Amino acid sequence: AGADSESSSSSSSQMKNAFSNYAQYLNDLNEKRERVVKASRDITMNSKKVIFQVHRISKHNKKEVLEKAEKDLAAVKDQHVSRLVQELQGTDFWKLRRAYSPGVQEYIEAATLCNFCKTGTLLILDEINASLLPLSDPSHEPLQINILDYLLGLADLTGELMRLAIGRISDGELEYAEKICKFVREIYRKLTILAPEMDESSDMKMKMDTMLQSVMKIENACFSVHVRGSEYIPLVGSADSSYSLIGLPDFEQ
Amino acid sequence: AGADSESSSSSSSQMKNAFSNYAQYLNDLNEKRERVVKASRDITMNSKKVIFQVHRISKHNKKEVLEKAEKDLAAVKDQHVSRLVQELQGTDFWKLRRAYSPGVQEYIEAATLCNFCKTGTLLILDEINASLLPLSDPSHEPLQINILDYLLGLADLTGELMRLAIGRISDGELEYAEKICKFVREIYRKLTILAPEMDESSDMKMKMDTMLQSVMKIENACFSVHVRGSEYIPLVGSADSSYSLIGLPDFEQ
Amino acid sequence: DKLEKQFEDFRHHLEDSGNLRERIRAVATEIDSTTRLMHSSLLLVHQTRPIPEVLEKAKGQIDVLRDLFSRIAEIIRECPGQYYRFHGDWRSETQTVVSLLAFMHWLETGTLLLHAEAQEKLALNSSEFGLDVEDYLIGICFMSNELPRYVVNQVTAGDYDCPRKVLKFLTDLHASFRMLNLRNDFLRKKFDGMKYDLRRVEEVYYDVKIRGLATNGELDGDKGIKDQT
Amino acid sequence: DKLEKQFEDFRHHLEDSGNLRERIRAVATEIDSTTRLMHSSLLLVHQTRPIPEVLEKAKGQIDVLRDLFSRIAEIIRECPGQYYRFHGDWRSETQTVVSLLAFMHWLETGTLLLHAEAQEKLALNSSEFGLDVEDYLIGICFMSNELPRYVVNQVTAGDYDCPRKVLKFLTDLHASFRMLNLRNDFLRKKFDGMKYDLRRVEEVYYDVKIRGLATNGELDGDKGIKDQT
Amino acid sequence: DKLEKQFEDFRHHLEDSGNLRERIRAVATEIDSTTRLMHSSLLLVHQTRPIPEVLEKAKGQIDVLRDLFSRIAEIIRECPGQYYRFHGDWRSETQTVVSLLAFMHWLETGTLLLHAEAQEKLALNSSEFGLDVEDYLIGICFMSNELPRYVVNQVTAGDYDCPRKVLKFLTDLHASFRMLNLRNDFLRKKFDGMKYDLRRVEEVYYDVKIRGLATNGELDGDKGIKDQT
Amino acid sequence: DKLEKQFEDFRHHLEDSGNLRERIRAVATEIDSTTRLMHSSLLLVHQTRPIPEVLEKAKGQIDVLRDLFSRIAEIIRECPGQYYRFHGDWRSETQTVVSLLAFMHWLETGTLLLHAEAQEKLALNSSEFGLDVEDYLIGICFMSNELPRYVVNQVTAGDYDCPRKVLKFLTDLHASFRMLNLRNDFLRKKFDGMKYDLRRVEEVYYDVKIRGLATNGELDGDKGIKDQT
Amino acid sequence: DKLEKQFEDFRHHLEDSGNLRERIRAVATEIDSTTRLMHSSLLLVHQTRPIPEVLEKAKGQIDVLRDLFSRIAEIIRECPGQYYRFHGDWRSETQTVVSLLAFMHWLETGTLLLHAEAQEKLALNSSEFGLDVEDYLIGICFMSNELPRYVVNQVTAGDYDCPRKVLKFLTDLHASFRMLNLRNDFLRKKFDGMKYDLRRVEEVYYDVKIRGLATNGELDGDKGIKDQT
Amino acid sequence: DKLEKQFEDFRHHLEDSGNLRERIRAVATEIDSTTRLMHSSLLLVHQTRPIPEVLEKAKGQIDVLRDLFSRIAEIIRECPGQYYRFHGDWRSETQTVVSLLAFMHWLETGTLLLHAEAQEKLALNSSEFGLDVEDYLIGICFMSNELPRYVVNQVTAGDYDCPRKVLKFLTDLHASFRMLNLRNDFLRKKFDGMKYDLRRVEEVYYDVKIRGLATNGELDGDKGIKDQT
Ligand SMILES: [Mn+2]
Ligand SMILES: [Mn+2]
Repeated sequence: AGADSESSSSSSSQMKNAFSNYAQYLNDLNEKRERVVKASRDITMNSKKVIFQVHRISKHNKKEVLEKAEKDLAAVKDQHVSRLVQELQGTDFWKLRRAYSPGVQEYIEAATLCNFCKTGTLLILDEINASLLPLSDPSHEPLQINILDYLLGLADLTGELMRLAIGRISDGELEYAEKICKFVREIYRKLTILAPEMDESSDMKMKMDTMLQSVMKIENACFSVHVRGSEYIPLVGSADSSYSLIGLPDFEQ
Repeated sequence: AGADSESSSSSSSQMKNAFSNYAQYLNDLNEKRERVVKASRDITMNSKKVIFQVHRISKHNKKEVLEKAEKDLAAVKDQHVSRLVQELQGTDFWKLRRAYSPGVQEYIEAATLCNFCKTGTLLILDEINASLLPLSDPSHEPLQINILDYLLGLADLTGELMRLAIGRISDGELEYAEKICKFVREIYRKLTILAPEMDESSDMKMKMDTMLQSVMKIENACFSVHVRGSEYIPLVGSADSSYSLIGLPDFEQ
Repeated sequence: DKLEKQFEDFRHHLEDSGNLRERIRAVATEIDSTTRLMHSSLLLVHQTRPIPEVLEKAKGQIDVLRDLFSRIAEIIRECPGQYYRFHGDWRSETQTVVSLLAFMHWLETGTLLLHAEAQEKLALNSSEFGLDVEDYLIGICFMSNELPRYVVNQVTAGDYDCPRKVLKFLTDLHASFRMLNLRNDFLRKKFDGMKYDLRRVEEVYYDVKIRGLATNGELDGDKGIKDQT
Repeated sequence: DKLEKQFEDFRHHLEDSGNLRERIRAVATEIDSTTRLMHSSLLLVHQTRPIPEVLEKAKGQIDVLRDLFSRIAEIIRECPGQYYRFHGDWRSETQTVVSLLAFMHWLETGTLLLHAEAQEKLALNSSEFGLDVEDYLIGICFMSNELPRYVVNQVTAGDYDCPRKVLKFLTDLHASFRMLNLRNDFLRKKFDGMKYDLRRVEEVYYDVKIRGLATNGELDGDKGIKDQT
Repeated sequence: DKLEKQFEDFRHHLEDSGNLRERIRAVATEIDSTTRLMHSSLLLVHQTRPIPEVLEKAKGQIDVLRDLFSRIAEIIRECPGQYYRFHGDWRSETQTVVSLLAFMHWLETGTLLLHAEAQEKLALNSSEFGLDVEDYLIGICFMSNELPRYVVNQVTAGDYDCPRKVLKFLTDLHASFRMLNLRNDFLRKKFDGMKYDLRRVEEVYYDVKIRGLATNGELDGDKGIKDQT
Repeated sequence: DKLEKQFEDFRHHLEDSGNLRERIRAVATEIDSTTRLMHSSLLLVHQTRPIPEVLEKAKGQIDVLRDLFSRIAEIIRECPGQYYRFHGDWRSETQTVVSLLAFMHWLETGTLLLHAEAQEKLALNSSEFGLDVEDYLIGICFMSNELPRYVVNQVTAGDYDCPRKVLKFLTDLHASFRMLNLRNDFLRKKFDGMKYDLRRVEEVYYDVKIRGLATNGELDGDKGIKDQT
Repeated sequence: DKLEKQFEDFRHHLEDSGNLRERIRAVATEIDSTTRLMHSSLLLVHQTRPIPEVLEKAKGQIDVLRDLFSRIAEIIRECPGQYYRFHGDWRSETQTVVSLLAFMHWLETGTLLLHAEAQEKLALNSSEFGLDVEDYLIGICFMSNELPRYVVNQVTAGDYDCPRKVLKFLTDLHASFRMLNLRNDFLRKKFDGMKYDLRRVEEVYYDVKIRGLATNGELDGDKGIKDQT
Repeated sequence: DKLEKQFEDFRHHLEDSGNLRERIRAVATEIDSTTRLMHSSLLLVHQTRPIPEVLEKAKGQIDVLRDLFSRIAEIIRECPGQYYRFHGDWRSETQTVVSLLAFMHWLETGTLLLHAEAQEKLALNSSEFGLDVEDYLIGICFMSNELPRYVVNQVTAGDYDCPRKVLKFLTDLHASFRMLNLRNDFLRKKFDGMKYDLRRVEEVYYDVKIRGLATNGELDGDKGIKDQT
């Protein structure tokens, strides 16, 4: 019985030892996750500020507003996205994806929004990833945003573009709004094909519904302006060169 | 324009015609479904009565109780299950399964319960289906209960067996309860393998959980009687020939 | 013993039907991919591309669909009488197919794709492997959901006669559906949704009419959506 | 243009990973079937069949499992670094595997199957394709859920020493788990459930003890569940 | 003994009220079918068919309703004082009946169908088997929900005076409802919804007015919707 | 005008029934307080205070209850035929009253308080303002829930005859309930719970029996719980 | 003993705070009635009654409100430091009060009722019993919801300058709110709704502008809504 | 201008309270960690380790708690009168603290930790930053939930006098709680749960008593749980 008692208590202490290893593993992992989550939150917060800044755009201040937005965006990348580089080496890139994905998506949203306002085109993932290369020193694998986060960010972009379009219509820039409308429709069309193929596609499915709502909000706004505009023309004639569909002064300046 | 108007109104009347066909189809289908649902309800109600009857069993009245139950069960088959025969020809057997499945499951429950009480064994599907053959006249395909409904009925059977076991324990028939316990465990074990392979297995998954609860209730009851019984023996000695674990008079007579 | 034998038989049976189901699901997934391609092409209609161009690409997929359905039919032929046992495994995809075919048909002809016509397009055959009537009807409801968006975008693109035509079509369709005695099920729910489409199209027509933009084609003398193509 | 190219590339990428996922899921389904067979054999332990006999059949499946895991490892080798991208596709099955192996191990030795031992049994290798620690821990929680039922049935079968042993084991296990700093996640929830197992075993031990049925083995001088075999 | 006797009595009592409830539900289902027919006919009003024609068909069903309600009354007469015990079994159908009758009455006269008038139309009698006041009020709320759609379609059809009349009617109705001190229940929720109807009608009136389409009939000197027929 | 007059009437009507409801709720709240006092007194039975002493205090409240019910009856008399309109406002309290009265009655006589006796105790009258049968039955179920605890505590206090008596009583009661064809509602759920009470009492009876502690009074020749006092 | 004494104290404590809460709720209910009266009066603004007349009746209630708030303040004074313990019991009513006062203030002056002004009107005092900032902000959001309807009805009644003024006001208000860093709570949700009010007012302004109906008052040089009265 | 100034102020106000809330939450999280350590130590009592040893480790954490509460108090001192505005941010942690302190106190003395004593232990002060009475009561309910398990394990370990003592304690505690007029809230729900603890302890006492294991100490002459240590 003495031997048994020993073996039992030794098996019990073996268990304790093993569990202190597991505890160490979990603590390390949790701390790393905590750091990644914090970085992600900072990326989110600051990307949101960039988006906010873009929405300050008006007919007359485009250049200044976008310059500031781009400067801020670069700061987000250098100060916060960079924090992810050493954390996401090896399998951690995928293991901790949930922890950083919200931040990265918001960053994508901000980056693609800025780029659209500037160039009217979609910033592609390769370009974004190229811009991240300088963040890594040679000893690390470079941080490369994955397709899924890029697409999820793109889905949210359409919501911001909807707000932008509504704002532009208020500001009289109907053609700009129509350009947005086309662009967003095209993204929606592209994602229609890709969405169901994505990992854990249920998130994306919800985003697709929201995206369709956004597309339709833009379309309805364009419709509204169009039918209202149809009444305008007979009144003032097309000779009016200062023609603006709404032409409100820019309150937001 | 006249021709167009004609073609339009003719297309509109074509649509109306087509829809009156669809309406006819849906009405026929709904009426048939209604009849099947009614038959299913009657089967359920009367099968439940059979089950109720079985639960009136006690140490002393076994034979009479079971004879009555079997007679009633035969009546369910002849009067109500028979009503399904001409309705479920061809593809309707599967199309209307939802409409009759509850009744058939309850019938399975009643039939297997009776059979277990009488023989202590499981009534198999082939035997049940053989007993249904006389219901069909030669012009019809015979009605053959499908595996899924059989298995679903079996899952419910364990709930009834649990009640039976508890009742038997109250009545002092501990060995009978233990026999039930073994039987139910075996069914549970068998279904563990089959359940996930079944069509629409989520229903069955829930039933499996309930079944495990039932198994454990029987086990706990047996445990309870066992440890209580352990106290009994030292008190009265094993010489007591009228030994009964509880030995309550049978109130339910 | 016979008990063991029974459960052994059951296991084989369920494995067999499990395999069958998997094969069906594989085809259904392909149907899904195909309809996504078609849908994506058809979405161009909202960007007011010429209808024939829009339809062309989508039409190219109908052959693919026909082939896929024939593959399901073949699988089902292995288990006669069990069409409805496995129906759930392809029905939602089929409803989408119907909605797309019906939308295309309406764009082309201004009329409703009938059940028989839908079967024909898919080379289905009621006596063997047909198109379930309820799936057809649900698909039609889905199609109706597309119309308000279409009308809005057409008006924006300057087609002021579109609301009138669509309103006429939807009103007739809605009235036809009201002839059906629907149970309290999925189809009923979808049909209940159609009234919001109708209301939205009425509002668009109202917006156009009140601004004097609608051409004065009478609702009765409708010439169909096809005229515009 | 580059936009089209990007989305085209994406489609290929997603199709590839979709295929990979499907191949993994197929293996995971096989793991599931295997564990169901094992589980079904192990359930005989509640009918107090001799443990060696019960274990024998279940042990026969370990080789199968080992093989299945090596197949997943092979698939994952095609996409280095993406172990955790697809982890969700086999983790729930893996947790079940751990719970069964740990239950068998405990029946045999009366001790806890450690993480390293579990990897060994499955011929896994932390540096290449290892057993995730959290999956291991969740599997252990599942195993704990089996114990109350086991104790009840053992007592019914006349083994009055079993509750004491199991209580000792569970108490130690529970204390070990408390060393972990758990986040508010699935593992935490499963661990929280372990206290009900502990409580139930305490109650069974109480029922046995109060009736003087328990042998007077001291809790400290526990000799392990293995003795009974 | 007394105990047995009591439970025997209870069994009869419960069976009797079960039967009664079933008979009531059967009639309620018939009321439901009838109102669906009426509703179908009335929907034509949105397609601007002449009101008398639309009303004629719907009116034909009032006799049927009267008969059905008399059958419920008869059943209730079997259990004096228990009207409200079974009230839940026919109330939702009754609310629909009220909404249809009130809509028809408004189309014909431009005025609100009063509670007493509704009872009269259905040949009900407060002292025996009356129309519950809350059911009446809920029915009126349902009717109000139809008005925005009606106004939109009337304007589309060129009746520019309709919004003014409806606005006047709804404003008065809304003000009348505001006099009531509603509890926080279903009726309150329905009434809260009425303000959206009001707002929509105001918007249509605005659309008409701003375009100078409104006739200059004063809101005060309203002569009722009936004029238009 | 008539419209205004109608809504004025409605306002009065709704205010009146609102007030009525409030008055009823106020009385119901008092019933609640009274039953809580009674319940508090009766709980001492578990601490094995002599039954007469325990009952005395509780009995003192019956007059209060009678008075409170007569106040509700009076209120209801103001709106003849509307008993069931307001029934929901006092029913849960009434069920508690029944459960307490029945428990007291059983402690005193060992028999079930019949519906008629309950009405009598509360001075109710079926023809005017009676005790709803379902409320009575639910109250009885609540009473049954107290019995296992009572039995356990009585045995602890040395009353070994109690389990036999309670078992007999509960068995008969359970059998009586089984005669009823219950709908799938609250009452059914409560009744389903009764079987656990029965099982627990059986266990205690068994515990006492095997120790030879039970007196050999036959279950059939039960002389009521009152003997023990 | 001490235990009894403690629970005796608690009983008093809980009863006291229960009473306090009830007294507060009673006053809150009165606030609710008063605001409903005010709201009813203010609704006439949509029927374009002259603003001074509309305001007069509503203003008469401010004294009542002041009195009611002083009663809550008095109650709260009995339990210093516990303002926020009971805050939930009057906050929703207070938000409504703010929305009405702010609407009235805006009708009169064309400017936003500031927090300090709101406190003043209600004779509240931040240092003793103040108006919670979040309640104030939520009330302002509620007020904004009324403005689109007001604008529509004003234009209908021929006041073409109203949209410009309201648009200026709402734009400024919206910009001010955007300065705040709102948590993801009720206030944030209410604020998010404000942008729809803004959009609707923009549309009306546009409608008026394109018809040359808008006066050419500059948006910057706004002179307040009061001019129109 | 004033508007801008006001919203600037609000921004500061909202940010300040956001920061404050975050600081409180940080301390609350530390309290949570500390109580988890204490709880872990106290759990050993179920393994029948000597009470003084068990308590020693847990007691070591009380200083830590005291310090943490003083930090919250300090934060709250920055916003006088707003204790209850932020109360929700630390109350659940406080309830756990109370439950642990009360359990320790009971193990040591066999008596209930009074509210004043709890405050003392945590160096709190009603006049500045006290322990909310409801939090105290909820904590006591949580403690009661631990007792059945404790009793079961004590009996298993051979302490047959424990059930009697605990039963006496719980009965008194339950009776004390019944004096309180609880609202229908969280505390009420927790208190309702206490009756299950009581019932379970009664059952254990019954088990011990019926087997003649209970010592014949009278319930009245209880000398506290402390004796056993
Ligand atoms: Mn965004
Ligand atoms: Mn059953």
